[in-house]
Amino acid sequence: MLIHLKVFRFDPQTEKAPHYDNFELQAEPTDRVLDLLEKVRNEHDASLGLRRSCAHGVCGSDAMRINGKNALACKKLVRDLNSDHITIEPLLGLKVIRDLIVDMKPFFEHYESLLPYLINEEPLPTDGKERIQTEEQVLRYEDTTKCILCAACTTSCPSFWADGKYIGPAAIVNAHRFVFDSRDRAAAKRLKILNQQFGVWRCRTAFNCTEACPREIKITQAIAEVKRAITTGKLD
Amino acid sequence: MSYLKTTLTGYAGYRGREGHWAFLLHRVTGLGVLLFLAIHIIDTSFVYFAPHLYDEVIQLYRSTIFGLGEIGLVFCLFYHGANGLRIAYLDKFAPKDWTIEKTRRSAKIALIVALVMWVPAAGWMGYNILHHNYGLFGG
Amino acid sequence: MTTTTQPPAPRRVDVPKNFETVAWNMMRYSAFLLIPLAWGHLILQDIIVGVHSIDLDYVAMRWDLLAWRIYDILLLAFAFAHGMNGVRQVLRDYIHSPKAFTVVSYLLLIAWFLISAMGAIAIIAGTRPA
Amino acid sequence: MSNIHEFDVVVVGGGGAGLMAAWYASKSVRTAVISKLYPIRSHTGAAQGGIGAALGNYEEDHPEWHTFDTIKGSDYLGDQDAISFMCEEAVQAVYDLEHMGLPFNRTPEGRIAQRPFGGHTNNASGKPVRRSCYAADRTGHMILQTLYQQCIKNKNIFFDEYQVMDLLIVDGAVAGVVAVEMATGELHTFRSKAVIFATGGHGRIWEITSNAYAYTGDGPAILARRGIPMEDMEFFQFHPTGIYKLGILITEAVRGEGGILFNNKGERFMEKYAPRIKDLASRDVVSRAMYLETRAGNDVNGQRFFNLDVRPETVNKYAEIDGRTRPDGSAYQVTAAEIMSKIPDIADFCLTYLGVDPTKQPIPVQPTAHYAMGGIPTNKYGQVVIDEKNTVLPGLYAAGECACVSVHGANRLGTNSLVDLVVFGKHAGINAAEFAKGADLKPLPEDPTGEVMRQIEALHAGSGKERAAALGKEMRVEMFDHVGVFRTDEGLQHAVAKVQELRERFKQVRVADSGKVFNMEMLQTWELGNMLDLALVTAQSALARTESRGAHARDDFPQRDDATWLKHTLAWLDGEQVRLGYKPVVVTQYQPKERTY
Ligand SMILES: Cc1cc2nc3c(=O)[nH]c(=O)nc-3n(C[C@H](O)[C@H](O)[C@H](O)COP(=O)(O)OP(=O)(O)OC[C@H]3O[C@@H](n4cnc5c(N)ncnc54)[C@H](O)[C@@H]3O)c2cc1C
Ligand code: HEM
Ligand code: SF4
Ligand code: F3S
Ligand code: FES
Repeated sequence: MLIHLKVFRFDPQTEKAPHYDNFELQAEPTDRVLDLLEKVRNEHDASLGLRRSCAHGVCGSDAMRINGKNALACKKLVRDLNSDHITIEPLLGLKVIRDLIVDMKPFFEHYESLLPYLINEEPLPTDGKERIQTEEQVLRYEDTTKCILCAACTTSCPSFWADGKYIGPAAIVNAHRFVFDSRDRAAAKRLKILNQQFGVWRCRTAFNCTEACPREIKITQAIAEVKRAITTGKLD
Repeated sequence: MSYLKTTLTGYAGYRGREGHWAFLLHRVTGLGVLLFLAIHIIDTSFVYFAPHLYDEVIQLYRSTIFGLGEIGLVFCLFYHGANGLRIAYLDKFAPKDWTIEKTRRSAKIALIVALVMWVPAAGWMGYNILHHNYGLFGG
Repeated sequence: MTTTTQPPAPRRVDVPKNFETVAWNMMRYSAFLLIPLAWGHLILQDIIVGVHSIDLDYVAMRWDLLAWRIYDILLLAFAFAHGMNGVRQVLRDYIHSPKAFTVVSYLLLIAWFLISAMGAIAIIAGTRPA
Repeated sequence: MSNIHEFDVVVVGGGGAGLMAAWYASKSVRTAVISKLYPIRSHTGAAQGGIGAALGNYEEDHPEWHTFDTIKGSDYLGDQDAISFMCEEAVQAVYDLEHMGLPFNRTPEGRIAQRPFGGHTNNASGKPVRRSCYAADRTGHMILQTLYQQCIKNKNIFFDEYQVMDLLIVDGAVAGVVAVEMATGELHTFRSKAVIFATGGHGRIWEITSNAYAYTGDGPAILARRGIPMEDMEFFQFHPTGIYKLGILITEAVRGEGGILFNNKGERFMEKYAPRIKDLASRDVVSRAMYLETRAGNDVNGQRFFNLDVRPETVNKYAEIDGRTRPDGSAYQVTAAEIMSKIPDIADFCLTYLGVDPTKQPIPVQPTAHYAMGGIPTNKYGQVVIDEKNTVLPGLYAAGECACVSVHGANRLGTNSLVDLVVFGKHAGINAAEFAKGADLKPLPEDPTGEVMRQIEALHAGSGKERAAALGKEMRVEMFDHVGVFRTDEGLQHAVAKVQELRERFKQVRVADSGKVFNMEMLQTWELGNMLDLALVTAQSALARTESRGAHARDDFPQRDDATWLKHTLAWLDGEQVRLGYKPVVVTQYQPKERTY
């Protein structure tokens, strides 16, 4: 089928303002949007800037706006879009560096500010083996371990668009992953940070994050659980 | 980058679903109701502070323009209430139900509840305006 | 295999509450209260009675009943506080300078206090003849 | 020259191996990680099935058994001292990962859960053993995340989206690396006492591949151009179960959980090729079986694919036939929900890319280029060795898929790459730090960035008659057809000639984009150059090896030939030519035997 592809372009070295380029491509319904962009780079315009690596939705490189909605280009097939007009734009709310490449630094800073690592200074089991954790205890936080830090969620959040200081769903998801891990001992610290003005209360349950997450993480649910943990002090 | 531009592009251009629209509508209706409420408290307080003005103000409320605004207000409060109840209930009693299917459904239900309450109310209020202001329906 | 794993002890944390926590909770609790209060008021006054039937005498008549005054006081307290905190939260999304936001918050607080006071005085003192 | 940085240890690559190395090195010396991708985008995150370690959480198991399975899996080409070291260390490494917070699945007792995997056996009974420690089907993702998290905790220094393009060697020792900062196009020189390469694989040389776009073999190619030989490059693993046409990997764990392969006649063909462990035979065996089935016309619809069936009814039927049991001795029977819970991501891939629900329909699969057994020669301390006598190049280390220790020999067992990463990543880090403590920074060469500038200029100076995209495609097709699962003298000759031709034509390519900010066109064209270099080395090494061993299967030499070929290939890239040499395999206790499953 013939696809009309409209791609956001911006080269700060030569342009003051962004523009859109149009391409017409032959494509299969089962092609990934990433395949289309690669085709553009291979056959039309090699200068198109984008990030990508794994090509099957596990590395988190190629989150972008596809027909107005955040998704991984390698996980959206042409047939999923139900349209032969496809518009590709960079993520919203992060500075565009070039074409579809945005500045991820603020995103990672938010992530790091929530101590996204296991903290437990208690002595390890004396037999030198693993800490015991039941299957149910793993299930308690397993969903949020799936995050690939693609930023599709945070950049779809109205609160984040309005104010980039909002820590954002991705950071909360990664805090959740440790707050509810029975082996971790620093839940109080993280929750205290999340209890600030730029923290979890900025979430207005707009739900774009959950709709956008390519890993199908129940983000809004995770955020609600964090809010509950802060207000009730309960962690299970 | 200007936050305002990003924000507006996102609000209007992002293809969000039920949750996105519920958020926008909840915010707009909340602000609308608040604006009305602030005015309403002040004018009602005239019954004590400036009783001679009160009936004049009420007269203003009876105008067609205000009447239509009032119909809008009723929608705003119905929607904001229904959707707010949804949010408060999920947050406080059923955080596990913040899932895609359930959220899409509950957001739709909130809108439908608001409309179901509003349509007859709007009809009745519209009737009252036509009746009192234009003498229709045998007024 | 007969190993029994003991059910893990419930985990608890103590997060110091701050204004944000209280405000968030308050928004939800007032939400539950506002359904009967605000909807009730709206349905009664704007739909059933209608502005065309409302005047000083009507208000006076209604406030003759103490219950209505209590109802209105509660409505005033919860709805207006809820709404003013609502705008505060909304404005925080759009005002990025912490200083400006502090100023705005205080302005909102003053407005909330003044307007609430006006309403409260009227409800308590009741109508005066024109 | 303003962009000069100084460190004790520089790690090139932020995948599993790189992060592990950095974590340990940074405990004692100033360490930086340079990575062309954000570390969490590394391909370690794609690893699905699990990490092998003889924890014995369900049943008897020993590191020695793991050692033997690995040696046998390697078709006896692996160095046995290194393998034994790795399998012993694996146990502690897995516990270390757990202590770092890795969310493993658990046994009912709350210990780390394990599942069977291809080639891992109980040495006494020959039956599959549960050795692969897993976190659903995203074990690699969890390893990568956990290590990255620990590096954040540790406040490690990262240079994200910096692509290393050259290694500086002064007086036969390492002086540092040169990298381009992708966001600005500026060159940076990193002086350091030791450099650890952990740049991953180069599977993008082949057409159907499970590998990421980033898998272009930068590390090995940079070293090859600096005169360091590549070891055993002819051994490249083709994983039998890639999604048809796309190459996306369907982990062996699917067969571990009971999935069965069928040909167009509905036959479970692996019975013929591996009567004892059937579908769980090691990868080279299964891929080759598929090739032979295809040649016999048994592929589905004549389209060179087979059906991988994990529908519960199929799993249960064959589990009964095989007499498979659960750890408590009860019969192995599963439900669709259990299967989904064990392989959620795989199910998601199938639904997304094929529209197939694996609990209702079989998955179409074909062999896909997967893993480089060969690469930068190192010893078990992670030190790079540069000749037949294993001479060490002071300060240079390598670990992970880009390195060849060699623990995988001619064929890697499933789960052993992750073991390799954590064990040798750790030891490379520790040893590099030790070395750096006793060493001084070397003086920089006259013009440290000169070589890189020359390469970049050349990319912009071509005539423009050839297009990089087209050359890349020709290379991938050629390699898949002639340097794939089965090889012949004729095909390999053809491939060598073709790649040489492509290298010649590559000089005519011109990068049009002269910008500096994220000039992906320039960087990716440079990467194509790397791939062409490694393709040539691979094809030449394969052409010379006139036997079949592990992943290197020659139609014209179907037997393993221990008398002549029980040795590692070393291939030097001398300009346009490849020079071959050989070094012996370390055999300690297990004499080569015929390999059957
Ligand atoms: C789909 C799939 C499934 C797999 N499943 C399993 C499994 O179940 N069990 C198992 O044991 N193994 C598995 N493997 C193999 C294993 O995952 C890889 O071999 C291993 O992760 C490689 O790790 P690494 O650290 O060497 O490289 P990577 O994790 O790929 O890291 C390479 C790093 O080098 C950086 N880099 C590369 N070039 C440059 C440059 N020029 N300059 C700067 N930085 C550079 C990259 O940015 C990246 O950070 C699987 C592989 C694939 C593809
Ligand atoms: C009828 C009953 C009402 C209910 C159930 C209700 C519920 C809620 C809830 C739960 C919120 C929080 C939303 C969030 O944080 O995501 C909220 C916000 C708000 N409410 Fe109400 N409310 C009601 C009436 C009112 C009234 C009468 C006003 C006006 C005075 C009002 C004004 C606001 C405003 C301005 C906000 C902020 C909106 C935002 O953050 O976008 N609400 N309401
Ligand atoms: S939560 Fe989902 S959308 Fe957000 S960063 Fe993680 S994977 Fe991406
Ligand atoms: S989109 Fe934003 S408002 Fe909350 S539910 Fe998601 S973080
Ligand atoms: S390229 Fe890795 S997620 Fe799309």
